[in-house]
Amino acid sequence: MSAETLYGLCAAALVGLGLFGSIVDPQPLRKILAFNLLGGGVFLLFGVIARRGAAAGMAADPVPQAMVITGIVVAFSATALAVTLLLRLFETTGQATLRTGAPARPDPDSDRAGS
Amino acid sequence: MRQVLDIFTVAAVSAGALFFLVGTVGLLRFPDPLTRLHALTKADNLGLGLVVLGLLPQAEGFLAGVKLVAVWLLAQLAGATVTQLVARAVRRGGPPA
Amino acid sequence: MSGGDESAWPVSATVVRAIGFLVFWLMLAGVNPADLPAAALAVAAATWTSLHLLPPGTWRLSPVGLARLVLRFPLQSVVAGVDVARRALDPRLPLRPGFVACPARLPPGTARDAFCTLTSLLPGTLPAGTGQDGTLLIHCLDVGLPVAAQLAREEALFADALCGGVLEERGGDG
Amino acid sequence: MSTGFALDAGLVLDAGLAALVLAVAVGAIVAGTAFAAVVGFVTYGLLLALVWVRLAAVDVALTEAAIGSGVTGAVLIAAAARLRPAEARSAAERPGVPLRLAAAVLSALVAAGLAMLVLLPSAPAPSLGPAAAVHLPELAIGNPVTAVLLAYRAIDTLLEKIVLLLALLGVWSLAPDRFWGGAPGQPHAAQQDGALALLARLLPPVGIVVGVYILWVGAVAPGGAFQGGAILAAMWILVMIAGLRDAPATGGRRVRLLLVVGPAVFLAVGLAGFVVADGFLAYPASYAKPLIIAIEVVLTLSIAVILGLLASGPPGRERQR
Repeated sequence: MSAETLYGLCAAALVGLGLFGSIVDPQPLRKILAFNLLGGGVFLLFGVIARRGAAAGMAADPVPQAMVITGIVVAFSATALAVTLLLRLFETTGQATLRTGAPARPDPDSDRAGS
Repeated sequence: MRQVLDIFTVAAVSAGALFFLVGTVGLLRFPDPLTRLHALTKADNLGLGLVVLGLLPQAEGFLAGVKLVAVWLLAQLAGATVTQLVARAVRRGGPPA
Repeated sequence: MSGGDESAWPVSATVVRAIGFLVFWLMLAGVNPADLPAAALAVAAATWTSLHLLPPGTWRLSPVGLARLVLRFPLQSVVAGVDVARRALDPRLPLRPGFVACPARLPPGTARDAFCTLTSLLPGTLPAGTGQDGTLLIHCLDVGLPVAAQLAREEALFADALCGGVLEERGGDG
Repeated sequence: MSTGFALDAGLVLDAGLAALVLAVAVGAIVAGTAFAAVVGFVTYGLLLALVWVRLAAVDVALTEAAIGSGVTGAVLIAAAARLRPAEARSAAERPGVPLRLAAAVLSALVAAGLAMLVLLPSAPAPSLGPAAAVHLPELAIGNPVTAVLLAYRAIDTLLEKIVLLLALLGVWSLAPDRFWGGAPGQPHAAQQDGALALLARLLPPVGIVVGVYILWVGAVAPGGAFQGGAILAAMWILVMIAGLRDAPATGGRRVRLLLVVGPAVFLAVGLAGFVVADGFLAYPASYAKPLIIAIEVVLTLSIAVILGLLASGPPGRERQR
């Protein structure tokens, strides 16, 4: 077995693991974390494809590699936004849950923010 | 001369690897987080130092040697800082809230 | 936060630091005339940041004291590593861990922080913060060893190198 | 003989690394507390960076270590600490066995499908490498990944900068109205932290030299605007969390200028392409390299400021006027 195949299988397992975690874990923060873990697996698949596409004197196909770099940065932006949403939810309701119908406490800012 | 240097490299790098191993043994055997920190920082810093020392004769030129030493110093600085942060957190009971 | 007064920066400190960062750049990039613009930018930005974050005059460096400290350091690293290795490999696991409170004679601030960071690399000692009375809490692998005395000696050497030997006397007995 | 042994030794290393990545990933998913999970995730990211090196993708390894593991880890760990009071309650809402079983089956199917793709590759591996190599000499950019990011697929990179800016706007707009334009963080005096403060005094100048070097070398070797910008951002974040300098007010003119200068210059050069070259984001042949480097320099600045502010969170203090 070649190293690329090995890491490819590792990537497939990571995607499965991250998917499982993001569905099953009830805590939103850990869903975000699992989703990032899933993303790492997807990027790794790109890396394997890039390595298999080594050509023209390059050690790997640069196009998937460049896409992964863009992907990592975009994943970080999405994570930062999601975490901020979650923290705002916690500040507003006093809990961090995605369950519908969770009792909410009044927003301390609503008297200022409301029009 | 070349051969003597090569033997020195092999010996020093092996000794360094040995200290990494011993640090890990300490990490597993020592009873609490604070003593484990001792094992990690002290043994690993010496291990990395020996690896760097062993690689110095193989470095291509003076600046490459400086780079190796810089790696060791930066790792020491980072290790020493993080150790203190972890130690303080442990003393206060658990990770920082 | 001081350090904003740019006119007060001594030229010598600026030049010394700039040379240091230039050497660091050459170490990374090698000697290449085509790199000049990037190297100049990097050195200027690094020196400016360094002067702001660690204003000159924070430490009074003594070359002799510093050399002694630097020469002692590898030896102490070996002692520290061998000490941990001996304890880790001994089947009886000879440990008597605990905290020792050491009076801190260095003035609080950067010098004391630097001393703590150095201490965490010395044999058998690991600073774990400051107690209520301003003493340093040192975690030791063996509280039976004369840690406080050893540390006081290190502190004196350290003060010679970085602070012109000035230590605050505390607790009457010096 | 000797090459055979070397190959085997490499494969043993790869197998060990892959096993370690998987083990740490499982640990991060099943960890008892969110804090432990985040620590596991950061470790996972660093190990992944090693995997990228093994896959001949040093550019990606640098990005993964700096952004995927480092800055993301900082954001997650701060959130885990803030959310600790709510943790026990939301952790108790674990779904029932049927749902967990269904999720396990679905995940296993997805993983198996991907594994099939890996094990049964198409006969000649698809590659855009030769196409990317064609124009490299004209661009005078030795690093093909940088060439793809800033020349061939420049529009992706431009849009990605816009995404970063939009994310920052999103984060800011989650602040209560009265804090708009104020500094990020809690309204408490940042306390200086001994050991960390020393590191934050000594390391940033060194980090700046490394960051500029990574940016500069990106034209010919692994490195570039993202990687350099992330290192600069990390130094800034270190100074802020050590309490040496406060985060700037998000309404400040200088901060906002730094945020947009990178994308704005990129866009301006792109539009100029209509006039002086073949179209949007086309560079005139003889100026390609200096233009790309100029874009990278301003992009690095903007990326560093955006990443630092994203990690600092929404404004949490009223603006001082």
